[in-house]
Amino acid sequence: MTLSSALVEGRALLALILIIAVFALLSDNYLDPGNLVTITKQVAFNAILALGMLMVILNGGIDLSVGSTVGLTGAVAGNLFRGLDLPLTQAIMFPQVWVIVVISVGVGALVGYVNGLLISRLRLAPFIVTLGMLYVGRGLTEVLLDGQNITNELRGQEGLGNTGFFEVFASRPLGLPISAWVMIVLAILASILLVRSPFGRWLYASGSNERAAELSGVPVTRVKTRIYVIAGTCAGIVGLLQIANISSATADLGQFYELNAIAAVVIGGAALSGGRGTVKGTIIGAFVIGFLANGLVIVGVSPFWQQVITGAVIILAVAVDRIQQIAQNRAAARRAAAEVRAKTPTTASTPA
Amino acid sequence: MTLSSALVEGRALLALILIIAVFALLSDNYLDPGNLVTITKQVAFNAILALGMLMVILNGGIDLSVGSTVGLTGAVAGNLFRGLDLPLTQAIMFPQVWVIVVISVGVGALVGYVNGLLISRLRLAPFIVTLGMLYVGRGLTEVLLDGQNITNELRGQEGLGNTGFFEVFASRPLGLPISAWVMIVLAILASILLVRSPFGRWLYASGSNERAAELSGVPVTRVKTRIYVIAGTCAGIVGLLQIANISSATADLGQFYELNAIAAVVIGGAALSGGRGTVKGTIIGAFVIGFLANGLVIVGVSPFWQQVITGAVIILAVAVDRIQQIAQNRAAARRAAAEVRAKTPTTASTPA
Amino acid sequence: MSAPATEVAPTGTAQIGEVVLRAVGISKTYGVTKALKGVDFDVRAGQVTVLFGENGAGKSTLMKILSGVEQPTGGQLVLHEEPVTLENTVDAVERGISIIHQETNLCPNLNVRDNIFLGRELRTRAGGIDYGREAEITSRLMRQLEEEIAPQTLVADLRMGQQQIVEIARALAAEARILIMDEPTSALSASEVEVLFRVIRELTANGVAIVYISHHLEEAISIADHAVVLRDGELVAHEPAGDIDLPWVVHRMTGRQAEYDFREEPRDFGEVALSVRNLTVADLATGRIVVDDVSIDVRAGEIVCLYGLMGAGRTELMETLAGRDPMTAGEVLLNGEDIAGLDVSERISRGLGLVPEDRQRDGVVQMLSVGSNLSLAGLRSVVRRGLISRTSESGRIRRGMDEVTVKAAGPGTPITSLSGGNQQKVVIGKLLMTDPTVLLLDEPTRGIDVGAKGEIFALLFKEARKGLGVLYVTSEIGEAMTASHRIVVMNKGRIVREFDPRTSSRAEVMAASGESASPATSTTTTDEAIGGTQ
Amino acid sequence: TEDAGGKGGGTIAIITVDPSNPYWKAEVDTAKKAATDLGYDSYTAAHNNDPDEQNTLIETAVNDKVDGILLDPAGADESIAAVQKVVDADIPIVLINAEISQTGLAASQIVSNNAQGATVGAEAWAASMNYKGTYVELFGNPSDNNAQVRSDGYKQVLSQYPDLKKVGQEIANWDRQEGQEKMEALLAKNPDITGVISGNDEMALGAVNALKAKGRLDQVKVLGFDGSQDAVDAVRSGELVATVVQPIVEGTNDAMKQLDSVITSGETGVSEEKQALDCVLVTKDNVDSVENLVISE
Ligand SMILES: Nc1ncnc2c1ncn2[C@@H]1O[C@H](COP(=O)(O)OP(=O)(O)OP(=O)(O)O)[C@@H](O)[C@H]1O
Ligand SMILES: Nc1ncnc2c1ncn2[C@@H]1O[C@H](COP(=O)(O)OP(=O)(O)OP(=O)(O)O)[C@@H](O)[C@H]1O
Ligand SMILES: O[C@@H]1[C@H](O)[C@H](O)CO[C@H]1O
Ligand SMILES: [Mg+2]
Ligand SMILES: [Mg+2]
Repeated sequence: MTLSSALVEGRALLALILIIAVFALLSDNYLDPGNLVTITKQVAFNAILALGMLMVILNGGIDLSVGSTVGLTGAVAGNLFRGLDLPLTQAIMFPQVWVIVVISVGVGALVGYVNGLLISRLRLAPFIVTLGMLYVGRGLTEVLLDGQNITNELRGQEGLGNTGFFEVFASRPLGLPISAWVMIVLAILASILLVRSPFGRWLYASGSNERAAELSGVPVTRVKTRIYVIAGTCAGIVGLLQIANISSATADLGQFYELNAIAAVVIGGAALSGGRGTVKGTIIGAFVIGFLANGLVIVGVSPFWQQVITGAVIILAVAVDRIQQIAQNRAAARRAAAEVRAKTPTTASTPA
Repeated sequence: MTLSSALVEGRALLALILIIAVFALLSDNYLDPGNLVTITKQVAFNAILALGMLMVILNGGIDLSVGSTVGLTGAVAGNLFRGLDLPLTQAIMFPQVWVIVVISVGVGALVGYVNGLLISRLRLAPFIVTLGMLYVGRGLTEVLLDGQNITNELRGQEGLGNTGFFEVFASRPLGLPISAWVMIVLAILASILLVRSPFGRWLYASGSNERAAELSGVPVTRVKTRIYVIAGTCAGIVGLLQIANISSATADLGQFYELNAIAAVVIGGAALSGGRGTVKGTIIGAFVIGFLANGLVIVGVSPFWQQVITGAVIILAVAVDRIQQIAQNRAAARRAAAEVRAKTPTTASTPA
Repeated sequence: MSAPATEVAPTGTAQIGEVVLRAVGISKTYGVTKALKGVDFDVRAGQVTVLFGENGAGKSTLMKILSGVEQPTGGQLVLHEEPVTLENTVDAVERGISIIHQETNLCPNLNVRDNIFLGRELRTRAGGIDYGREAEITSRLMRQLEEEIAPQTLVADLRMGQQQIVEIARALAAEARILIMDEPTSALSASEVEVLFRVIRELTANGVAIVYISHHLEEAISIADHAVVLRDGELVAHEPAGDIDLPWVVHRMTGRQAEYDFREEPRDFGEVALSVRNLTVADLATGRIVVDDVSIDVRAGEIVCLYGLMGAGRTELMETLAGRDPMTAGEVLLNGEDIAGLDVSERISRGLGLVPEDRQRDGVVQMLSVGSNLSLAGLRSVVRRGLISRTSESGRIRRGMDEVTVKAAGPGTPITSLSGGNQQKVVIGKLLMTDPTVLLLDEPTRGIDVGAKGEIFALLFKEARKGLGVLYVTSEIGEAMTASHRIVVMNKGRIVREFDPRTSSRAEVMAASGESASPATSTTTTDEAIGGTQ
Repeated sequence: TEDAGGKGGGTIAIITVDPSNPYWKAEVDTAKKAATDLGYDSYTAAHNNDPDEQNTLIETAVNDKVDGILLDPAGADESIAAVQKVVDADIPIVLINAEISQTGLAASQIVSNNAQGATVGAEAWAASMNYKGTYVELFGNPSDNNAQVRSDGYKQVLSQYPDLKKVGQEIANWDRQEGQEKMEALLAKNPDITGVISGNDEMALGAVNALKAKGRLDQVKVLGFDGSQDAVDAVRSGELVATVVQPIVEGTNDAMKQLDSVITSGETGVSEEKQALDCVLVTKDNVDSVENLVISE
């Protein structure tokens, strides 16, 4: 694992350096500290989702529903800020901000839990379960928002005791946006989880060979359920950060996020078949996507072509190490053949 | 294959019958012949894509790019109707309709070919290759249309010799829309291909055990490349039928079509891991989606809830047979236990 | 050949004993591994050439090169005195060379007929598949192999032995003039082996050249015309079969006299560790009872061998005991405690673990290193404050590798680079690191060479002396006789008899299992000093 | 579904674009309420600007034998065939918000005048810029006609002022978060811009966020379009210089009345088929007269 994953991370890093070099040459403002902070903030949302996605992909699964879950948690939080109509009592309750945060992230985790149960207990294909959940989540988001963005309510009101959301979720400690700090903390946690904890080992093992892992005492069903909970929780966190970032809960928040998260994980060297992938690679993958998107705008590539280039880079990023590998194999075969030829061919003789 | 696939198809058929029964109860006009034709036309587009997707999924692959390819072939056809600026000569050439058809479908096939080469030769993951191609295809579509829908040009002009497109591609032989006829013809062809031809056997084989197939002399690389060409070709056909249907080539034509096509294949009983799936099941799957979407509109379910229900049905459709299987196993276990108890417990006799 | 299958014209008609295929100075390297180092090898018409060698000696690699599966990195193939390059398997089949692979290479989602003709379809005039003719030939081949399998049967529904028969049928259907069989009998019952040997004799009588590989040494010797021994990628011996015997083969293979016999092991057993009472297991798909009212006790320090034929229900029994399959009735006690409701991981932590039958599918985690595989099951014991302690983990891995004597460069080595025997030691070592009280092993020596077998049993007896109870499954009578304290015979899901290996004969035990001591396996019954060989 | 007996009664299909967007939500809510008030049952469906989906919804409504259809069409050319189908089935249809490029089919077309709206918006914005400075544009979803119409309207006005220089344009798909990200990148490239024009309010509000974070909002004038409640609030607080409200609520009420009239009497009662729904500029001066897309006085 170690050697090949280092190579693969190296490749992602190479892609990143290449992208940075090209755009830095083309535009003076690209490496401006302000712009780097901007990119980091944008990358952070995707990277947080990608960390959850990494766990899922390590297990050989996929989660197409995280984008919808981002939207759903945003809508849930927005509704809580708007106040809960309590049944029977005629009263409206306004939960405090920390309660709202807990409930919203909890909804994300719950969506993940449902995905996880369906996938691990009923053994349904992750692709199809989370595809269904993509629709369910988006539909529920629209139901909750009912065609209205929730904006002003997010600020809360002193009298209601629900202020302070932006002060935390849109803050910039030490000049770096909070989303970047969350990314850093979660990346460290994810690293520890994957590299140092039994759960991480179980995850790699069950992603590589589930049957063998099960017979080794790995609680494969529980592991599987949990990773979807983690992915949903990450989506919940992004939902909150994102409504703070755009200062509004909107119905299409998070659309297509899942695609970017998957791309980050794969560019970062993970195998979609499971068992291979690292936190470092995933973060690099997210930065590849972020630096590319920002660079294309900064150098003024036409918006239509931006999509074409993005698609091509995704394919190239994974093709590069395959091409390199094939070239290496060819070279090795040539070397070996030469070696054998040098050793002077023995003539046909069947030893007795 | 035969028994279990029959069961699984049966389940899709059950879902279809259930949906039809529920909506027919709720609305008088649901089973109106006119409405059935409407549904059939709608289903046809998805079914044609799903037939291509079925081949890909039988091989254990996935094609996320077909929706973009629908858009791209539409845009190519539109541009050809607008006339080709010939370089050097200052002249504009107007190809005849059949030439336009061949070129457009050819572009679809070409996109598939590129997917296929990347997947089969470089052994890249289908998910990521076709995800990249999704962006590339959509970007190229926008580049080609450059913010303008192409509408009137599709009619052609007598003087230019490029009329007749709608007369064929929007025709209704025997009262059934042409798309439905194309679906029927392609379904028959696909059945023959899968069931009667060596190619079909190779496809099922390589989707289930690629190495075994390769060692048996199956040209697995070629098979793999071809199925993506088939999927791209189907997308090209849908692109043409669709611009005739909406009488315009638009930039977002085909968006998300891939998701519906995948859902149809899976609801129809195919396994995303490859090697299992049938044409009949796929067509039924497409009808499940079509009857559901139409029924939800006819009974007046709100658009938000439509999404929720669609997602839930996708999950349910695949969950049902798993639940059924689990229930069967439980029942079998109970029966077996009862049988054993009835046999009066023989005491442990350890013969020497 | 008794049943001409297809109209493929035979490639050349050679005299019996004439060399038809010659490998000259063949080398093959995989990365840094030198699998073959300039091997010369002849295949003769109408005769059986048997290839012996330890795990990883290079037998399969050589066969893959002869059949176009792999390309040599050096050397030359000469077919009918013409130098040839076999581009791929299709090329080889067209030149009359077919192979039955060591690992079954079938598509489980296709039926028997489709598998047999996969890649070599018979066509109708319209270009479609001629299902009728294919089915007819399939039936004929099945009759020839004395296996009543309908052509339309799904391969997924066949047991391993039947799948191997399908593989054989596929090779026969190709009407090869040179037929390579790499471990064709690893899942076959003795009577099925008999049928195969009859077919081999028919083929050779028709001038077909056969190359045969098996770790069932006696069985292989009995069919051989020529014996060739590979060691470490080099050809170390070649003799006509008449001049060889078992000790000769073992000596050439291993470079030493690899003998094992544990009949004189001490028998100071402790308390009953595992107690199985009236266990019944039904196959939920078919409702058939596969384990029928089984009761077994295993004491601490005791090694119990569960002997029986393929399909006797032993795997179901073992997997049920391990907690993977649900039981229908009965009880399972571990150290007097009822464990029936526990799952696999809970049973492991109580001290009951299973070394599965299929090493690749259920045993090793391919993407993890040797070290991580070893520590996987016992991971909980190296956790400090919620995290894996690197020092205590690597310490335990080092000790584990020493204990089970894994031959690997280090704990970081990829598990897939190890030979089968060493992979098996890792799988066993993995469970030993959980400090089990009872270890279950399902066919622990399948596909493993005679040297590694001895080492694995030595390891089990060493642990038994420290108090481990062992219940293992084998289909090899020699192994049962020489490496157990007690033999329990299972037949059609039931325990039929028990034997003390010191006081009973092979014939008795085999008879109890429902197997007749057939000529192929009974000719050399005297040689029980070398266990694990029938 | 049951047949109308005299005035009112029967079912109206309201086919709109995307009710998860406040603008169309207002359209749908108004239409539903008006239908109920006029004594009709109604159901809502959404085509998300997909002409194929629109075809299906139209055919479904025809098959369902509804008594009238209110349609917000998906594309001027792409919707002709769909409307034709309704006409062939003898079902009254009125178009709202957008037009089709053929007259004589729909009973009436009440069309939001996006070109006019863009001009008044651009005029006001240019004035706030003192007719000079550098600016960037955020463009809507390119497959939506309105994106181009509004952009053209802006251009038509702004090209008259040589001292106003456009230094960048990005697509942000009508979306606030995309508008914000695109704005962040555009700001890195052109840190000194003094103006932003946007195809709709959502993207404009995203731009406002980006500018705020950079501490540049004071120096930059932002123009929105739609008159959504968030934008109106932003105009009030000075974050947007202006937005343009499309009087969709009034328009929808008119459309419903005309549809009812056709159903009951065969006549719309209005002389023109195409009725332009002129947009109203919203600036700090009149901001209090707009609430939830309803313009008072
Ligand atoms: N694809 C491969 N990549 C790398 N090494 C390989 C590969 N195939 C075989 N080897 C190595 O080549 C050597 C010879 O392997 P081979 O399979 O020929 O042994 P064998 O004699 O058939 O053993 P067994 O009795 O276990 O089947 C071993 O060291 C093996 O690990
Ligand atoms: N895939 C299968 N489909 C149908 N029956 C099966 C299958 N596998 C095993 N069986 C049947 O179940 C019973 C028990 O098989 P099991 O594998 O437990 O036997 P075993 O003694 O372990 O033999 P083996 O050494 O072949 O594994 C047998 O009757 C066998 O034929
Ligand atoms: O008029 C609408 C609104 O501006 C909406 O915000 C996006 O789509 C446009 O067509
Ligand atoms: Mg081998
Ligand atoms: Mg077994």
